[in-house]
Amino acid sequence: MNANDTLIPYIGVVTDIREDTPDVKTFRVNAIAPDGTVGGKVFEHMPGQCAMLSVPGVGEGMFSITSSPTNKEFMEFSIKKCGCLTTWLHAMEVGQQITLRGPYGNHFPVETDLKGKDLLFIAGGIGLAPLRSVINYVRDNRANYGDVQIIYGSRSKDDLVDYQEIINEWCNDDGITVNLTIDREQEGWDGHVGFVPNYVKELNPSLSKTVLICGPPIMIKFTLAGLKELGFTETQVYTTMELRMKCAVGKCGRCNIGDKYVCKDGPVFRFDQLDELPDEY
Amino acid sequence: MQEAIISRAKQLLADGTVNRVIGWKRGEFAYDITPAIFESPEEIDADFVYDDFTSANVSKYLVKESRKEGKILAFLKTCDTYSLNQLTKEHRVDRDNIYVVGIPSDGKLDVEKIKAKGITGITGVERNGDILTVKTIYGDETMSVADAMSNKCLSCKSKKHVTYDELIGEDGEVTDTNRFDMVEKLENMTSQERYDFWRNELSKCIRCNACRNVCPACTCENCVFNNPDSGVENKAAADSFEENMFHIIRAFHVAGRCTDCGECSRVCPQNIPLHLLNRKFIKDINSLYGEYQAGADTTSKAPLNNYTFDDCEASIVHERGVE
Amino acid sequence: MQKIGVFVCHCGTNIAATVDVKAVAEALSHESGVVISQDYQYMCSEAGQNLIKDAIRENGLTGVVVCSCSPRMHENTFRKAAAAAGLNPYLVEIANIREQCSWIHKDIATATEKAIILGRAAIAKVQLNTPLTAGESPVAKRALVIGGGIAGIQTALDIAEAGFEVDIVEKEATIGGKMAQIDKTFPTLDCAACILTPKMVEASQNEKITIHSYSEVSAVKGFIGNFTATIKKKRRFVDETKCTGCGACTEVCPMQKVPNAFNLGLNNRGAVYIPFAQAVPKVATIDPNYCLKLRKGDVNEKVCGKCAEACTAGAINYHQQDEYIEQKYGAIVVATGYNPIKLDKFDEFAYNQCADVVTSLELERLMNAAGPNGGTLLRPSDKTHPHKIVFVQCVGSRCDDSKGKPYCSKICCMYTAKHAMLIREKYPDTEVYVFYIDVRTPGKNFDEFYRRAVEQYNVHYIKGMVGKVTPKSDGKIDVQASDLLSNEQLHIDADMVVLATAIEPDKTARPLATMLTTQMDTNDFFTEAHAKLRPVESATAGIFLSGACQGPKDIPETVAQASAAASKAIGLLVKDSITCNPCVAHSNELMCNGCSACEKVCPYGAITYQDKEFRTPYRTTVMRRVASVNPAVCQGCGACTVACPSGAMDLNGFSNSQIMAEVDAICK
Amino acid sequence: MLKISIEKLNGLFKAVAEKQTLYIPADRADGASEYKKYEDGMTLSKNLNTLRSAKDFFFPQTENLADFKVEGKKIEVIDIREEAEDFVVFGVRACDARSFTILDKVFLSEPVDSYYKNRREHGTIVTMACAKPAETCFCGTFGIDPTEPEGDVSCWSDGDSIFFRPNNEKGQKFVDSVSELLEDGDTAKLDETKAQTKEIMAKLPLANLSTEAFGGDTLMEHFKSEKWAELSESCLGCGTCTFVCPTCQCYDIKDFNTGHGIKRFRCWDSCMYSDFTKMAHGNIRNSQLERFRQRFMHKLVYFPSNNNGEFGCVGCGRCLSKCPISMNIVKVMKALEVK
Amino acid sequence: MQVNDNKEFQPLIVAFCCNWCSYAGADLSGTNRLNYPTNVKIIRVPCSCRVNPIFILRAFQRGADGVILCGCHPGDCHYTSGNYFTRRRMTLLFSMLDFLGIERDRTRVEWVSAAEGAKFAATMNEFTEAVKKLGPNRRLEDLRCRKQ
Repeated sequence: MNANDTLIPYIGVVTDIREDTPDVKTFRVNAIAPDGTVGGKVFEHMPGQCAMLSVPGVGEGMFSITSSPTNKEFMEFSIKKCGCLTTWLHAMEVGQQITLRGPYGNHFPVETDLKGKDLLFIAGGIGLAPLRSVINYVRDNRANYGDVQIIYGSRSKDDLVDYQEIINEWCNDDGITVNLTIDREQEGWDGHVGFVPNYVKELNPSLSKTVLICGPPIMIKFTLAGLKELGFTETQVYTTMELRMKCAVGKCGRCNIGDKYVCKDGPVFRFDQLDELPDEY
Repeated sequence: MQEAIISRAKQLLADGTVNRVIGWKRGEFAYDITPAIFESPEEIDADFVYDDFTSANVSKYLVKESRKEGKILAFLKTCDTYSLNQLTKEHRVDRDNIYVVGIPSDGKLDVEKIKAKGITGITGVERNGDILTVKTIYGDETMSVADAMSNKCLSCKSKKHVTYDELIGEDGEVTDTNRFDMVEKLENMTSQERYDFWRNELSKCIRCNACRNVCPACTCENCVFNNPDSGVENKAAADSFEENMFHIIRAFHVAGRCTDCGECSRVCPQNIPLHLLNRKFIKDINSLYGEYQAGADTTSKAPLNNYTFDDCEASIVHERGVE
Repeated sequence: MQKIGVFVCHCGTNIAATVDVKAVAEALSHESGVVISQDYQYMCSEAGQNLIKDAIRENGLTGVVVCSCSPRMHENTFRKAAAAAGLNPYLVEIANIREQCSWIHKDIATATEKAIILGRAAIAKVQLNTPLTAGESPVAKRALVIGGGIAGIQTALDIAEAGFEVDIVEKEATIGGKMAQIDKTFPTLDCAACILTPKMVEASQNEKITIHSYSEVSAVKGFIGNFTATIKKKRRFVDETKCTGCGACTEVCPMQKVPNAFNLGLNNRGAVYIPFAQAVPKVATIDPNYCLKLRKGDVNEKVCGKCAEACTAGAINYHQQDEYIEQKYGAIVVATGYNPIKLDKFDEFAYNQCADVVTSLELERLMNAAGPNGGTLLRPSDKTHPHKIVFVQCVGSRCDDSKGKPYCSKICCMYTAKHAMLIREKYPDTEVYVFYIDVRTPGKNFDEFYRRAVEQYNVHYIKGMVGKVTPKSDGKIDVQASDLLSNEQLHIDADMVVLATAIEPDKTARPLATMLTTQMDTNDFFTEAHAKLRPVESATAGIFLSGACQGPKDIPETVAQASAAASKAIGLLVKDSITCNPCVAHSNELMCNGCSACEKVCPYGAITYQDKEFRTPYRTTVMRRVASVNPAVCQGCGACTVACPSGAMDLNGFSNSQIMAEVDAICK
Repeated sequence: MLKISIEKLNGLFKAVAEKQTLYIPADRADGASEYKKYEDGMTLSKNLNTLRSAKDFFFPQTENLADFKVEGKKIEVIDIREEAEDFVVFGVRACDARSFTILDKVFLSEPVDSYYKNRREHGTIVTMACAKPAETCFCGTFGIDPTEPEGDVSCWSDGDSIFFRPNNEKGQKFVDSVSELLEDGDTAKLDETKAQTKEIMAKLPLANLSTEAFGGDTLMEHFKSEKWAELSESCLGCGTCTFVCPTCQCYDIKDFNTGHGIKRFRCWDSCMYSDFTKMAHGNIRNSQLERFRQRFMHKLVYFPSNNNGEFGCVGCGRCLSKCPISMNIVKVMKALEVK
Repeated sequence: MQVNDNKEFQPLIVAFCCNWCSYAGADLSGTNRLNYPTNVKIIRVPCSCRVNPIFILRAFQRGADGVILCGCHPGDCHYTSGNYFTRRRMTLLFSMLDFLGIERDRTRVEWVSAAEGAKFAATMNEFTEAVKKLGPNRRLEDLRCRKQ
């Protein structure tokens, strides 16, 4: 029985914890060698793929890998506190070991369909987490892609995940436009105020762009409708549905939408693919 | 009987007393009958059935149904009326939104018992007095009705409807039964024998939860076995302890509330005599705290929510005969 | 991440001699969540407490475990210390390694091992502790006293004396209760009216006291400090504010054949009446069952109306209606008193057949100067002087069958001695026999009193049972009895028989208990919160017990208890608000089935139900009946948590998960 | 064909059980049969099928996946997997035999489930042809011939003898291991038995049940069907159908803290359970209708869609006889196929 | 289960004690230096009626060999009626455990007042001995929790 089984996890160690928003923390995870040295990644992945994190005795949970594959030093996970496991994760300290398995699922077609395209990222709240991996991948392979526009919105300024990176890095990159918005007026915010779907319509992005979208279901629904109004077709828009994943190996029987298993056939879907599936999402 | 029930159902639908009917729907074979809700006389004519195999207790469905718009007509057998009463007592049903027609039952058959005789390929069943003729693709077989009678009916505790808005047929009386015989037999075994008996039975459990989900007393919004915070949540027994625990807690939670309708044992796919656990509690309650029949009324305090100053001590368990 | 501090106390050598405290501190330092683990000579000392406080501040502790003496000893000390350092006091747990470890074990190795396990259990528990805040609830500065007998009067006077408003609700037309009917009191033989009526007057004149006579409590809602009672003032057809109590109406009333309830029906009164001369309030009342005008049904018909004509104050009002008063109270005192039992089941005593067989209370009236015979003891049947009187004790008391009461009515022995003595004093020619089972005289000067009856007044005390009382055609009464000492059968030709009738709580007590969610025993006496330590409180917070409603009592005991209940009520009323115990039950409404099991086992009536709207996953709503716990009333016993099948009920401070964590840690 | 006379069958069992664990269907006191580890004196049940299917041997109801030791912030993963011991499951019916084709497609597809694979590799399935199908049988609907069961070794009984035919290497190994007990036999009577069985098959009440209306391309049509509401209305949401089903394989993974370590185990789960899809962010199938639909859509539509038209049901009929309220795949198929 | 040097079986006893009577009684036996075995580990609960049958089963699952529940004497409950409910619940639970063939001497309810330190110690001594005689709990244990 030497064969590895994906159900047997690796061990990683949390080497940095960043408090992004009141309920989102970003955890940096490094591999740990048999001799105890900490460093490097537990495994490689592609943008949009997920990993199963677990604290034995607490539970397992699927999270998208927030860091870009181009980051060779560590992996990052931006995690919102919402259940038993995430509460536990939020309470942990640097040096805590966790178990990981993965990578799971498909990924955004960064090396195929997206290559050479102008890209429009639309994210809401914690929905930035999976897109951040793609954004940084694109930034690190800048030559392979056209214009990049990022529209990101959150409830408030404090709820913008990775605000420092957005302001200090993304905004300073050539060829990247960042449009931030928050739901309601707030002191100390002189940027745009309003919901993401409306902002997208206001900004009226060029129809040449390929769209990657992630956020709360209701945001996705209205943004998609808005994009269609603007003239975008469903074949231009990608999203990810990793929230539904459970076992990650296409066997436990939960995540399917119709005959498609989110954990194997997804989590990244193009909207025209979703259109062929029953309205179960 | 079926004709009377069907015609009454259609009347009550027609005169607007109710807007739907809960009863039983015929299946593929003679015996595979499904509880169903009928909304029109056409549906009733097509599928409504009341025969030897309509043993399912439909009272539990009323938890959900009685909260819906409009009154529902429920045909309840005697044992089912006890369940409904208990649900009424615990405010789980809106009794005012249910029109209960009490219907008699002279005992339901259990196809499992027929099959246990080695009879297979069943295409039909005919009851002639005490003789049952089972038609099969391999030819007719006969057996006594008593041998095919469902266990719960063999020890029927009451032919009396304890709640109804009207009755079809005559009402009967509460009957003396032999229902505690098996409990007594087990009580008279040694502790080791009892342990072996139950280990053999409970190790069959596949934790399908059919016993819980069919039980008219188990109507919790969130069962402890589904609640990760309860400390007993589990989906399958990973150890014999968990088999024991599930059944102890299940029985304990319905102790004093279980009307002894026998559904748990009827539906158990592994034929575990689960009702014996419930009956053990009932027997204990009767002998220690005075005769009590859950569901007989809608006001009495359940024995576990009640006490007297001179109740026996728990040590009474230790003082009993054989160890 | 939890940051737990563990503090192991040596307690001098009390712990350290048998438990290796250093080893305990070391072992516990490895437990998950523990960031600091120290030992110290005396944790409860100021220095020890400072150690804890400093650790809380410096390490930002989220929980504290003190391994020390019993929590019954110093839990509060350490909670206060934690609070002083800014940690919620309920995040402190105690591992009892003294009383339950070092003091009972001798072997250091095993005792240390056990101390570590107890420490682990406390750590496991504290990980799940949640900060608790004691809630506050305001106190209405007014008391309600239900019952206007001597108990109620005394309680009301004491509370009013302390400066609080008090309402007395009395169902009869006057306050005074049973004591007002009594002739003399034992063992001093002073006149009951002489000591009671001044108190009644005092009550009526006290500005803080409002007397609602001829009234009943019809509903009580709320909880300690915050009750709302509805008082039904029954219509008496007389305007209380106008009536002067002159009695003119009672004289003109043509309907004079109403059995006089105050005299227990031994004589008659008018349909409009003042119960007795010193009644408070001294206001007339019309009995509508007898009043010729009111009995007609239509008061506008020209019938009788003599009383209205006679009333110069214009107080008679045939149109009066019941009045309902709603009032807020901080405390409620129950003083509903007692009544002699009905003797319908005791045919052997011929009470219903023979007018000369009377109860002791009737005898009180017969002998009272204000009674039907003006104080001369005459047989009710023929108004002749009785020469031979037989007293029968324990009629209906100490009964082991369902006819009577299982308990001792307590006062009968003494009042019978009193009656016997009074009769022998006043009518030396009258022979008095007392049949008794035992004579019970525990009380100051009681036994002396009884002996005086036997020795000085030659009352014939016979230990024995009266088997049958038979009225004879010659007007005498044959009393057949057995003398248990001589083992002889006796027949006494008596002129009168007096039955020491058992007493029972007033019939209004049980519905009242339901309203108040207080507990009663099987005899309908109110149950005190603790038989020894809280004898005047009911288990329901804010409801106090005064007098015989709690159990048979004589007057001095009643008054003592009345004052005690008053002081308890005052203790509550002086507070502006009460701090609630935060370790109370709470219901998870999402899981609650509304089945009422918790309500049925709650001894405090702390659980109520309401229909609440819940959202379904389909954006629709459903109404569900759910339980909610009033934290001001809940005392935190946890009975509901086990009665609840779904586990919706849990208890702060002793939650299911906390107790299970302790179990796990101990069994690890 | 190689055979053994029925009287000598117990000798064969004994010989097999000496070398490896042998499971055979045995009768229980209540008249039902279940797989039991063979011990001397046990006899083969005459029942058509066991209460629980043979899936249990390869995908047990609970199994330990891994252990963990947690100390402070450190975690140690303990791989508790061991090479399984060889075992034989005897008397598997044709329907159950087919279930392994289905389970293999789930567990042996990437990423391969090593726990299942391990047992699959070490388990020999000896099947037994049916002679007396029950009214609940409808394996024929799914193209299964009960007289030609699959498996590593196929067996037939003609009433006097049991015939053996190895179907693969593993089967051959099994037959070889008992070859001295077997003898060559004439199959004339057996052929007659098979023919009789086939006749009966044609007369079964469910013989005409067809899968024609189902399969991957019927997804939207059936998903949107209005009949689900009525079909699911009396479903109790118990797991009986899924747990007696030889092809149901949904599972859950949970951790159990023993007090001295964490055991991660896998257990069967049921898509019929209300909390099956309940996750931290909510439940994706909130109503029994959705859950009920999922189960049958999976068997009749989703599975064939992903597996070249192979259906996720083998027609063993267990759910027909075990559902507490007698709602089952046959009723669902009959309701849905009516346009 | 603890293992002593002399290898004698040492049962693990979990004692649930109500805060008002029995826990105080246990304290009193400490104050009076009345010995009882270290096998007994006490869990404090506000009232015996707080003890859910689940807790008792859980103790057995996790390795307890005996579980004893102590509360105020009937009639003396701090909360007036708690122990009456306890009495019924535990009678039925223990009866059920007995019915399932679990040794009845592994469970016990004892009323111990705050003044009965001696009774507490005696009860614990007696109960520990009784459980010791039964040997390790095998019928209601969870094998996964057994210490290696």
